[in-house]
Amino acid sequence: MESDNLEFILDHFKNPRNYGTIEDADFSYEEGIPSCGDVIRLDLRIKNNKLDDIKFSGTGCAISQASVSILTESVEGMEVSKVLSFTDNDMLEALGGQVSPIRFKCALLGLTVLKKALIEKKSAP
Amino acid sequence: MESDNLEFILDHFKNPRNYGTIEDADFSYEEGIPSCGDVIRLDLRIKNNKLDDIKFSGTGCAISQASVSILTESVEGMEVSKVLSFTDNDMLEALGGQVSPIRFKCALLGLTVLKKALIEKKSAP
Amino acid sequence: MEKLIKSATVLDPHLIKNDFPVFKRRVNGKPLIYLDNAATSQKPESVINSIDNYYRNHNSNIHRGVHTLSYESTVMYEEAHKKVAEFIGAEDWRNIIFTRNATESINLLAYGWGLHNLKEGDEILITIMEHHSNIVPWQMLRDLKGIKINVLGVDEKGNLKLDDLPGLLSERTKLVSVIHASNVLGTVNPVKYITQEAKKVGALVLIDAAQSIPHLSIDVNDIGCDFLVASGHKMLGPTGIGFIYGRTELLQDMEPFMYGGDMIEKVTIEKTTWNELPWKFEAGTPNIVGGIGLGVAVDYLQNIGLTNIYNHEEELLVYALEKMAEYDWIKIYGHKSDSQSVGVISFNIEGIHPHDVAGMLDEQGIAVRSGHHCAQPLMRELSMDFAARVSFYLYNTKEEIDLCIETLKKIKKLFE
Amino acid sequence: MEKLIKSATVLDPHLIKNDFPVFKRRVNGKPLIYLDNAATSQKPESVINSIDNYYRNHNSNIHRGVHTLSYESTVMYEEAHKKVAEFIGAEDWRNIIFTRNATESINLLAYGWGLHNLKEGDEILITIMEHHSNIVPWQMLRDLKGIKINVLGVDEKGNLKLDDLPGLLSERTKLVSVIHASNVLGTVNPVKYITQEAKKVGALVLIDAAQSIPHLSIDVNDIGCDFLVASGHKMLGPTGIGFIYGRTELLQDMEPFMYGGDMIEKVTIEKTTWNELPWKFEAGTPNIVGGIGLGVAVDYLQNIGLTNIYNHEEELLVYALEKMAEYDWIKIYGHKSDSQSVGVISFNIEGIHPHDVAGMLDEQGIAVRSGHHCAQPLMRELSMDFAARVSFYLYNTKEEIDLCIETLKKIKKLFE
Ligand SMILES: Cc1ncc(COP(=O)(O)O)c(C=O)c1O
Ligand SMILES: Cc1ncc(COP(=O)(O)O)c(C=O)c1O
Repeated sequence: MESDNLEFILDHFKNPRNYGTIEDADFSYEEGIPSCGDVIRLDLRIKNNKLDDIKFSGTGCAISQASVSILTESVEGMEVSKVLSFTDNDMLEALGGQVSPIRFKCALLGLTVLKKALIEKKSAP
Repeated sequence: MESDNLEFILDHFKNPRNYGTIEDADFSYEEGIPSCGDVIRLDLRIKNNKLDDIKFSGTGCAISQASVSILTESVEGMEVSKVLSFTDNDMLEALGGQVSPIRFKCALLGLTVLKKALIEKKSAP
Repeated sequence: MEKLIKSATVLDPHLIKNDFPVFKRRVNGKPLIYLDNAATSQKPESVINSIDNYYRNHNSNIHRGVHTLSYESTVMYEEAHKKVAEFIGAEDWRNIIFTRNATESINLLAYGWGLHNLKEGDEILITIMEHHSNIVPWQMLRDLKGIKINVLGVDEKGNLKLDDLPGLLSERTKLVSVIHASNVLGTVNPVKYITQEAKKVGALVLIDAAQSIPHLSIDVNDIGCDFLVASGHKMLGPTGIGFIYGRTELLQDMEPFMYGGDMIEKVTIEKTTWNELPWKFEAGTPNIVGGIGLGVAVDYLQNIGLTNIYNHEEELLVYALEKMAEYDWIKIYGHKSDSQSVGVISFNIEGIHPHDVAGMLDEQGIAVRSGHHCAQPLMRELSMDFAARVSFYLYNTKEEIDLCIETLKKIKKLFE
Repeated sequence: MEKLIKSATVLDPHLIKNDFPVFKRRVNGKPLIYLDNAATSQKPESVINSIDNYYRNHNSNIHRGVHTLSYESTVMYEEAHKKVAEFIGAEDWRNIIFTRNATESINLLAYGWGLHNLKEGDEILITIMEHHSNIVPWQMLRDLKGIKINVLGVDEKGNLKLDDLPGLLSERTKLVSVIHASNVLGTVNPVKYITQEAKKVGALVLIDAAQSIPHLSIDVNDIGCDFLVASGHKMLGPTGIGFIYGRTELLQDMEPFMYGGDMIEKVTIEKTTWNELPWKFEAGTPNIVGGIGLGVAVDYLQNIGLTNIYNHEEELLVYALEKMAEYDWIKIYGHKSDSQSVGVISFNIEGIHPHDVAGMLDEQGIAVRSGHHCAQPLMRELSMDFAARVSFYLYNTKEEIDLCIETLKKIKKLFE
């Protein structure tokens, strides 16, 4: 990883954006990778089919935690359908395109959880 | 195998010496190699601690059957203790020393059965 | 023109031999003629090199860390599952479980599925044609669980008595486990038809493809089977690797077979939960290099083309059968009907034990098998007990068959 | 003079590295520093070549015919059993059963011995230090047979609470199954003492030597155990091969595990009888090349000498522990008493997830492991859950440890 990219990621790890919970969240979703111990919890509020507010909490490695932080910035205010078409590649690019394939699993955890949350919400009554 | 050695072995296979049974045998013993289907039965008569008479019957490959035939010729009249010290190498030499290691199992079957028979007899009451 | 097109699709075994380093080997001073392919196949340079390359450049444990070698190993090993999945038309690579060999594959199913799902009175249907590995695991279950083993017989031609099939199937039949191609007779059984019949009574179907997959194009969805097993070493792959294909729902519902590392999700002393497919069934450090080598073997087979391989072997088979038929002292088992067949011929020479036949062929550098071929019930049924066997693969030639038969003639003469 | 004698018996890891082709590999542009030996070891040229040579010159199935290649393969494969038997002081090569890995070895015993011999109320004793492969198979038996699993704990230093041992043993204890060296803490457990205690109540003893046999000289008769298991891939051998040592009477009395070819004597549809040892437990075509490669690995280890290897690793271990102790932000697990230990150090860096540690070490070409190390109960007991781990072997050097610690310092800094 180039060192400015590393700094960008570490900055998000040390100072996570959108960290916390939403009191009046429309829904919350939590998932992790048991073999890594990484866990991410998302609180979401949707208005007019847009992701009006998103907050996260969790534990895990720097890559996974920084990735969610960066992700929340990228998707906040986005239309739900657009979030669903946000690809793995989009996520990796948002991270600066420097993450090693070895860490893709960590880097993509947040996006996976977000999509699962939105799909579950959709199919809920 | 050199061709004259082969002829020696095939001759014993086609015209087995000491083939048959002993009416008044002191004891008989039968064993085989299940995975090959080879079976050898020995009838033995012992006098003055000597192998007074030995006859065999059985089925199997040319090497195993020729080997017993050759063996019976080698040990007939021999002292029992001498038979017990007849080695695998002695047997292979009696066969002309040309049998491939691949066929040692076949070549030594007769000797193994003979020794087992004598040992069993000894330990019998 | 027609001829040109035909020959363009037919493989040249002389060229193919160059890919297999073992053929530089001389046996008893003679060039090796390897006709024991039903026991195991030789390995192409590409497979041997993949092993070498793995140990020299990538060797590491899989799944177990975030370092480069471990990542590369994991990707290579998963990739091998994908290649096998595509090779047999499976939907997903997670439907492929790597085992040591076909034998372990069947045992995995006997324990993981059978031990936990079968109960007294249940029935399993096999055929008398089975390899021991598709008989003895079910006997273990019979003794442990009180199930019944039904057996579909063969006729005097060596074909399954398909007319008896419906009578042997009932709603008590929980599994039909059938050999695809016989390792003794070469007969290829109509597994698609058998599967359809089995499905009528709701039985699961397991296909033992150990002898078919090296030689025939296989599509698990076309057959319609629930499980299919095979061994890597018979299909140009390394020793110590085999596989199971299984339908997703079945694999998901099944209990694990072996227990330990990699197959777990979470372990406490009180309770353990399982990892996802296929890892749930691959406990401990797998034969990583075996899996990778098998993937390369599949590449090689697909490159040559299974149809080409089959056609070539068919040509050898017809040629050998015709030649051997010229001598009435050669007794050939099976091959009496026009059913499909792979390149396997079991035979005996009047008055000569097959060990002597094989031993004397070996002195001329010709490797054939002799024995009971791990199929004693079939051999007994056909009153053969022991036999010699030649079995062909893509690198064999008509010249080799000629040499083999010439040598058989000399052997026969010696014993006269 | 004294120094000269000493240095003559101590191995030179720089020279040894030349025997291991993987060290020509660069990772992320840096020379590979491989500190993940507890997961798997690298392979010397001689082992790699033995595999290559086998496929190029001898490849064939074993036991199955009377041709030259088959004979050579059979002899080579049996010879490998002999080498392993001698390596651990077993009386006879037939006491060695080849399996895929330590995990399969334990499962073989759980099924072949446990499933048929244990009954409700029987007890098994393990320790909290076990690898998952010595926990989960017994849970399977607990659920199937209603046995009880007792667990010997560890103290805060990471040593077994040996004082609790007598209280956990009774005539209900049928098996004591103990890890010899911990893959997390490096602790070498007093297996000889434990065996003696177990024998007092008539329990059988199984030693999981997966992490000890690569590093320590082992003599099964000295330990007095009934079974011992290990993995080839951790002791310089190929993937896909492991073994069980078992006492003759026990192996003879045990039921087989897997059923199929080669493990049988005679098969009818009604009844089957078993082959002699060790084949009774090696069903189907084995990992022939794996066995042969393991034999060559044993040759290599004996050539270098286990004492030399142990002394070298001890030196590295002491060196690394001292260096790491200089930094209070490195938390080391275990290594707090003077009990014997192999070269394994699990650690964490304050505030940094071990994945990040391992990932950033990897960028400098340094391979370490991070995770739960397949020993979740122990990790939970020591409140560590996840950790990074360095583990040494004969080719590691002090310079590599220096570089590793320098990099740890940089990582720590980045996260500040
Ligand atoms: C102590 C111990 N036992 C057993 C095993 C399992 O070995 P394998 O994965 O080769 O079956 C390991 C490997 O990590 C181990 O460290
Ligand atoms: C039809 C059939 N099934 C199963 C097997 C068992 O294969 P393996 O020994 O590789 O487990 C064989 C091998 O001879 C076979 O021919």
